[in-house]
Amino acid sequence: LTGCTATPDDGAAESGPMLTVPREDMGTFSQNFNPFSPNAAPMTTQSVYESLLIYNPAGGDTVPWLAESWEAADDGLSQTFHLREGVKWSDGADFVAADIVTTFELQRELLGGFDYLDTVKAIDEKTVQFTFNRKFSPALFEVGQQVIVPDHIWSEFEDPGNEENPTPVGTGPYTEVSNFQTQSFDLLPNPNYWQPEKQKIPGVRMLAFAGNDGANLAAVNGDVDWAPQYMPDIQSTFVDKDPENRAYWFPPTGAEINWQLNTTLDMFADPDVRKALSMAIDREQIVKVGMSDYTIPADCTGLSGNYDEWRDADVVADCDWTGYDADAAAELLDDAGFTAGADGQRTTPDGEPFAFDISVGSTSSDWLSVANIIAQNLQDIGVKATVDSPDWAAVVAGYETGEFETGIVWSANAPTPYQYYRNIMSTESVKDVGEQTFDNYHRLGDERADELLADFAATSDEAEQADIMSELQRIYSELAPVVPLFPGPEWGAYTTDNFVGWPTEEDPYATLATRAPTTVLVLTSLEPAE
Amino acid sequence: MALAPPAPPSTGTAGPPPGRASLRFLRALGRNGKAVAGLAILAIFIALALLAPVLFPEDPSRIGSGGASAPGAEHWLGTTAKGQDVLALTVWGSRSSLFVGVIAGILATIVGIIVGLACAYFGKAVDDVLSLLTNVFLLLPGLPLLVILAAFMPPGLGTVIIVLVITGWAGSARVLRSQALSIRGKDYVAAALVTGERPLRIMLREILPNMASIVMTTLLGSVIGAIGAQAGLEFLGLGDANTISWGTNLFWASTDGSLMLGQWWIFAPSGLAIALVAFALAMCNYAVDEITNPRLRKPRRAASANAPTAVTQGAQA
Amino acid sequence: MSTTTAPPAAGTPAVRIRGLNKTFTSGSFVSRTRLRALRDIELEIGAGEIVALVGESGSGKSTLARCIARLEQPETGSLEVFGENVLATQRRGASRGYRRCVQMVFQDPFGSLNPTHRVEHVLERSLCVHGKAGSNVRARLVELVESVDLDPAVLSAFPHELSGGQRQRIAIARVLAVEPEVILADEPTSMLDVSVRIGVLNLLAKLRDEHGIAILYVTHDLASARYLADRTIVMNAGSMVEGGPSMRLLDDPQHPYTRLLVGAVPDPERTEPFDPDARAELRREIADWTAAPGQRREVVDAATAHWVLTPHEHTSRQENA
Amino acid sequence: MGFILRRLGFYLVAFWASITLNFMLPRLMPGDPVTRMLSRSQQRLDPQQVESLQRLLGVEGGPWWQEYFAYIGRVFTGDFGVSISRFPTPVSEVIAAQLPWTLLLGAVSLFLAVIIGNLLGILAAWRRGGALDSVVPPLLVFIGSFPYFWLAMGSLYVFGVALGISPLRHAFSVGLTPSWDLTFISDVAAHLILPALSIVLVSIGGWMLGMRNTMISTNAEDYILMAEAKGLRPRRIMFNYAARNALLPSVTNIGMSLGFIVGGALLTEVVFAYPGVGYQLLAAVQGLDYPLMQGLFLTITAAVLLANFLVDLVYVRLDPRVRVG
Amino acid sequence: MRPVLDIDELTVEYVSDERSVRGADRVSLQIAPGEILGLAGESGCGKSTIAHSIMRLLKDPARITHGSIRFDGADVLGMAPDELRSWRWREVAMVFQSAMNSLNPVMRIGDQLADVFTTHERMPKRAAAARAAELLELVGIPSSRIDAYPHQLSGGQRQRVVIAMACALRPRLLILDEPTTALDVVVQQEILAQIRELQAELGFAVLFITHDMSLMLELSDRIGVMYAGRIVELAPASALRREPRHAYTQALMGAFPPITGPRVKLTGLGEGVRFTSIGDLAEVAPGHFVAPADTTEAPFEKETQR
Ligand SMILES: Nc1ncnc2c1ncn2[C@@H]1O[C@H](COP(=O)(O)OP(=O)(O)OP(=O)(O)O)[C@@H](O)[C@H]1O
Ligand SMILES: Nc1ncnc2c1ncn2[C@@H]1O[C@H](COP(=O)(O)OP(=O)(O)OP(=O)(O)O)[C@@H](O)[C@H]1O
Ligand SMILES: [Mg+2]
Ligand SMILES: [Mg+2]
Ligand code: NI
Repeated sequence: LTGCTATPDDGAAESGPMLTVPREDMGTFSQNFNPFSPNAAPMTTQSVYESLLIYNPAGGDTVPWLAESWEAADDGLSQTFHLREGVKWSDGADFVAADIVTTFELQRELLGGFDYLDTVKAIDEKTVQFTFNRKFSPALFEVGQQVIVPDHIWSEFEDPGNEENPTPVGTGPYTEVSNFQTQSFDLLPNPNYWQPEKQKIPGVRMLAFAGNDGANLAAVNGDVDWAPQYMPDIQSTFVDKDPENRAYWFPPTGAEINWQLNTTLDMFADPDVRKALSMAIDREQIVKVGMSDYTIPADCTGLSGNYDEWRDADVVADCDWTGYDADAAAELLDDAGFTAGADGQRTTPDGEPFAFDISVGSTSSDWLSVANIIAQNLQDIGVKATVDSPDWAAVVAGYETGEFETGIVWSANAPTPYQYYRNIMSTESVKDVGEQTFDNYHRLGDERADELLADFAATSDEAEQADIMSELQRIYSELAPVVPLFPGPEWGAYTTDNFVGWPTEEDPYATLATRAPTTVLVLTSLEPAE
Repeated sequence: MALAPPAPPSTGTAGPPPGRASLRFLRALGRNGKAVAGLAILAIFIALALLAPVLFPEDPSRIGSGGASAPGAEHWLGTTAKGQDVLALTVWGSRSSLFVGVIAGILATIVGIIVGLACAYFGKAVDDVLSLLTNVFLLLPGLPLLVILAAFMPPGLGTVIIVLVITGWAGSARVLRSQALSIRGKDYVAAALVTGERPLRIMLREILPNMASIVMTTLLGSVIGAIGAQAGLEFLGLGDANTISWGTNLFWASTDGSLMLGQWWIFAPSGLAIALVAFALAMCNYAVDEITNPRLRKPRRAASANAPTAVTQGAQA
Repeated sequence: MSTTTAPPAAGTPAVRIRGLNKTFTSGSFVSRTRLRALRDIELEIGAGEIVALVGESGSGKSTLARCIARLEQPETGSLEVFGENVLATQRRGASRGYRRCVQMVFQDPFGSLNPTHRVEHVLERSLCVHGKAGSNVRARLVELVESVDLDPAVLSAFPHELSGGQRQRIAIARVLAVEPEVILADEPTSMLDVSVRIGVLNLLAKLRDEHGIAILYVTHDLASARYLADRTIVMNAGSMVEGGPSMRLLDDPQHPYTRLLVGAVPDPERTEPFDPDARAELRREIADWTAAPGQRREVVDAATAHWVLTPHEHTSRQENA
Repeated sequence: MGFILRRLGFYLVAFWASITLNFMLPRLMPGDPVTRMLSRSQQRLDPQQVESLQRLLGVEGGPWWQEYFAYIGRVFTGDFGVSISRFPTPVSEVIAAQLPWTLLLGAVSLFLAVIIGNLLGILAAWRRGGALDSVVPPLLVFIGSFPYFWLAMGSLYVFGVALGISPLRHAFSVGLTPSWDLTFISDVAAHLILPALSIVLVSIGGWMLGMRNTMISTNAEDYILMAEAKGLRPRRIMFNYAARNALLPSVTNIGMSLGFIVGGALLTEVVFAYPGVGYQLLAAVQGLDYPLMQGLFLTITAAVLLANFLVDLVYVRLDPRVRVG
Repeated sequence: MRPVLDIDELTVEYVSDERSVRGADRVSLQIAPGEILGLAGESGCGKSTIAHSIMRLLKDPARITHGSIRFDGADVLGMAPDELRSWRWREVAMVFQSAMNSLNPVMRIGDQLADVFTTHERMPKRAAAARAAELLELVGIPSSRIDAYPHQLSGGQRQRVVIAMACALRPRLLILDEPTTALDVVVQQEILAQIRELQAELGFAVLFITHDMSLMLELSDRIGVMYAGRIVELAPASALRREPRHAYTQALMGAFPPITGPRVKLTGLGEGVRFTSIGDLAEVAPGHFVAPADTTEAPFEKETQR
């Protein structure tokens, strides 16, 4: 039993160890570096392909990347990007505007989306112009964060959708696939990278894991440098083993996690009932026990940490329905006609027992705990909630057709809260029960919100946008369309054994996610430890 | 959920009329060390399962505030990461695990009996078709099938039971069929036919009672299989995470990373409980084997199989 | 069946079999083997007559008995019981009436009684199934066991508590409970202790004498056939090769196969040593005779009822009466 | 030969039954792979995007019977389509990459369990009531009573984490390139020890007891007595007379237990992050990846059937009685 | 002449938790060289028990609790396992109750025959095979069948193979434990003729066990009749036939209808008749020993049943 632990030793030995990163939800890899494939090998859109710009939710800043600068037309109906000079593909070809045109053609053909986009035009070698069929301010980030593929390669592919692209040509820092095994592979430096001074690490090595358990074990054992997955009691399992070098940072910048109530049901139609239910649940306990204290309770804006600069402190201060107050909740329910009987169980005004299911996918064990805590909290005020945990597909199928009672659900996460609020409050996204929808599962719309959202899309003026958002937050806080629970934390832990330069709370130049657009920022900032 | 204790062998579907035969069987069971040990362990678990609401009246799954704590005076087996009492979880877990195991085992055995009897009695085409089906099900890899089946049915004990029966009946059927087949060939079945007995009566009153011990062993075997398979399914997260059972306890132990945190007291009890119950059932099984096949019994003294006949000391006149 | 309730018409044989054939196929569809267990069986058993069926192992004796008991389905031929061709009238298995008329005693007394039932249950079932239980079942049961020379105490016993002879008597009692007209006894004594065999044979003789029951006695023991049966029929490889009154047939065997059998019966009186050459000659002859089965020929005259299946050259065709 | 042909016919029917079952099962599952994918990655897409994704993955289909015949046709040409959860990798490629590891793990653990278990059983039965016969079986039964995954996790933490003497994951060390040199093979062996051991430990008791019991019955056979009367040496009686015959039921059981081993390997693979079809199947099920699921299930079934057929061939060699039928 | 086998007061018990069964009870008998001694009696009377204890083949619950067995003067009960092993078959060979089961089904008969030579005479494999072929010819099976497996032979042929095996080392005593019960009369006769021929040629003594009195009378020189573990009568065959003394022997003789002569009604042994407290043998005529016996008419009585 010697020499069997996975010590990073290999061909790249002369330049030091590779940056070893686990992938906890892929038990095996297949050599597929097609960025349009939903199952591309990890790091395809982080280290191989790059986007025009990068939005950093942790710092709230936008980093120009393949585009040096951009500007919107005054009418808001077009956007022009000026591409960076000197960028080359890893095969040595120049990065040109045609690449962007091709990318968007492929993207729209293969994966759809961008319905507001009219044309993508190469003005010259280094300038592209996007024109829109309507004013749509969030477009900047959507378009800007699309990873770009080389035209000279992809226009040759016969069936780009089914292309496995085993030896990708990209602009990213580490593009050269090496030693590909189903359980691991290496990405070596791009010989033609446009920022060679930032390629300080010998390469990236991905390890496949069938689940959190294995990946955590690897992290604890010090076999990986970066641990972007949920880890129970990370302080004692991981950090305490080597406090000098190990650290974690879980900024609450993920998507907001909501408990949604099907508002087409009579019992959830009244905002006061929704607020009462919200007040009845102990978010502190949820966060502490259900989420291992890795995030923070939600406030009345329903905005995750991702949107901190949009958050209106007044709205937060003004409302109380996200604070735990069982007595107030009981009172509210009494007022709404949901009175308790002799056995302490509440009934709806119609005299039916106030009881419902909380749906949650069986594989999300943390959310299962959350649902269980909610059920317990509700039990305390005489509301009977049953946790129903079939497979996620069944849960989501129920959400989509509106045939559910309540459920835990994630929400949209984009650079601006536009999509988030649109999905939660616009009437446009409300579909009848039985009709399939992919947003607004809880089926609540408000005309005021529609108007505000349209205004937001139409303006690129940041101050104006902020005002609109404040107004939306106020409406949200008034309606309580869903019960916000907590922002999803962005998992991330690291060790400085081999590499330094990690993003931290003090230096939030990126999050510690390995699947986010910001990942490339980390890859280009790390350097070998002394 | 009412938990029925496994029927004592004499009143099972296949018991001979309460006469001397079954009494003798029971007495033999009482004298067999393996059976006594197995039954004792089973009795303890059944008692715990029945008494769970008395011993731990509170909802054992209630999520508390404090994190995991090691075994101590207050919590004999410690608490989980969610502050639940491990002992309570284990004791409550026995209800669902035993219930599912026993029910699925019984159902699988019943299916096995029906198939076995039908094969044996009707023979020919019925036998061909049914035994082909049995063999196909036997050859299909069980757990993968289980995983696929469990994934497409709504969660709940019912599903787990159905799935376990679907994948578990074939094993029983094969054994029972061959046994029934050999009994079918016995003259007393032909004699009953010649007497003019109806088919159903022949199957149930002539053939079945003579399979009692083999029904017992397959039943015990199916129960063991069902308990283990249920645990496996739940461990993979394919069971119903809301019921408390040994499998879900292990599922939670593993998702909460209790082993990595060195919290063995969360991980160990349910696994041990499964092992103990399976062990107890296996012991009963061997006891039944030994009673029906005296050769398997432990000889009074160790001897190699071809040792020459023992001669009592001083026998020679 | 009407014939069992009405007294059999005088002269109608209890069982009459014509041209019965039975073939076993074994193996699955890929490799099928066929075995002709019975070939053109012609047999009559008169009421109150014991007919012995002898022959070596595998000659088809049990198969014939099982066909008559309707435990096997022959392919062709007719089986008449008191004049009714039951193969034609009861295609889907035997009726209860038929069961009441024809009963069977099996070879293995250990195997023919279900170990889980008490003796009384076994006998009671026979009575109940055929509606013979009446008001006083107990008395009937006692009567039954006494008619087979057993003590009524056995009624509450399980089969394993009885000796082989006792068990076989119970098996006969179960058959008698139905008050059958025909009993098929398939080697009823071969598994019994030697000293009690004769008792069972005597019991069978008593049934014939006292109840007029027709009995087909299947055995491979020629001496017992000679002791018990009125007529004996010799079977070889699925065919009946010789038949006739037991004494006459065994004293004057005609067919080489019968001669072989008779010559092989252990007999302390025998003086001449075993002669392998004579044996080989006999076997050759058997092979010749069976290769071209011809017709039945009377040995002396029709009155003796002794016939033999001659090889093909013989042309005279005579039926045994 | 008849026996073999008959078995072959049986396997063909069994194979047909399993491919049909295999066709039906995924179609009974609720939900579709795209929403499943989104729910796993917690993304929100607009309806149009979902549609294009579905089109891209080829999820929609025609009437079932059309699909069925197309499917049967594809099965026999070995084309299982393209994996959804691993899109656009062909299913056959995914399986080809995984199968060898499962085969290795399954074969090694089966081999060890059968050999050791049967040997122990033979010895225990030969010395009835001896130490081996009284102590080992209950012990092995007890160990065998533990769930596969429990033992696997326990041993992983004890030997891998606490003692640090065994590798924690994967089939070979990261950075090694598969080849037939000594380093690689010994590395693979080192990685195989714990997973195989956990399966062996769980299954060995059954083999031992089964062998012991048949061996005891065999010991009572007349031909053993005859062999003894012949004055043969005990060793010869034990192996050539008793064990040779007692082995026959074991051989048939090997075939039957293959499915079981594959199942056990599934859990073991998850725990040890060992590559293999078992884990892949779980992932396919969770990702509603019909093509992969079908392909895997079929491969597993075909492998089990094939192995059973091989076992039959071996059986024919071992038992002269079935040779002529 | 010194007897080859001298059994004195042999008692074998089957010990079980509840009670012990005496399989053989103070059995004494001698077999002279070249003699055929028949042992008759019904099922369960202890015939096989005696045969097996001579070769010390009885298994666990069985104990020899009393008596002695001497083979040509050597004390069989005192032999060490290795000694016993080389003594078996070389001096005493045995044909078991059913030949169907006494051949290893997965070994070629040639190998099973050759085993005897390779073990006892340390013959090389090839020579052993040649001897095996010779042996087959000896019992009238073509030596080409040497590669056959037992199931490929008929019952009679299998029995012959076993007999050939038994004669392989020209033992001085051959024990035949119901060698023909499972066979047809025709085959049975041939086998017995074969045995008689071999005996004439090789001159071994035979212990012949059967329950068929006609067969026994035909074959044996002397006959012992057993009942419930005891010998109740021991006499030369002719004397026994003429004049059976013990009631049980008489019943046995009356259980076999003759194949010739007039039909007379026989009675056999009444159902449930048991003999209890069988005394020791006493000589009633030269060479004719009989045990005095009480006859108990014991019809069915549950508790007395085994
Ligand atoms: N169910 C069956 N399937 C196939 N072959 C059978 C079946 N029953 C009997 N046979 C065959 O039919 C032939 C006749 O069998 P049967 O039992 O009638 O012989 P038998 O004369 O009664 O012999 P025995 O004296 O041994 O009882 C035998 O060769 C036997 O192998
Ligand atoms: N293993 C055993 N355990 C207990 N009792 C036994 C055992 N073997 C034989 N006996 C008893 O010993 C007695 C003699 O048996 P044995 O086998 O010697 O009889 P047998 O004369 O050879 O009978 P058969 O003619 O049936 O072969 C019987 O009563 C039997 O019940
Ligand atoms: Mg027969
Ligand atoms: Mg015997
Ligand atoms: Ni009628």
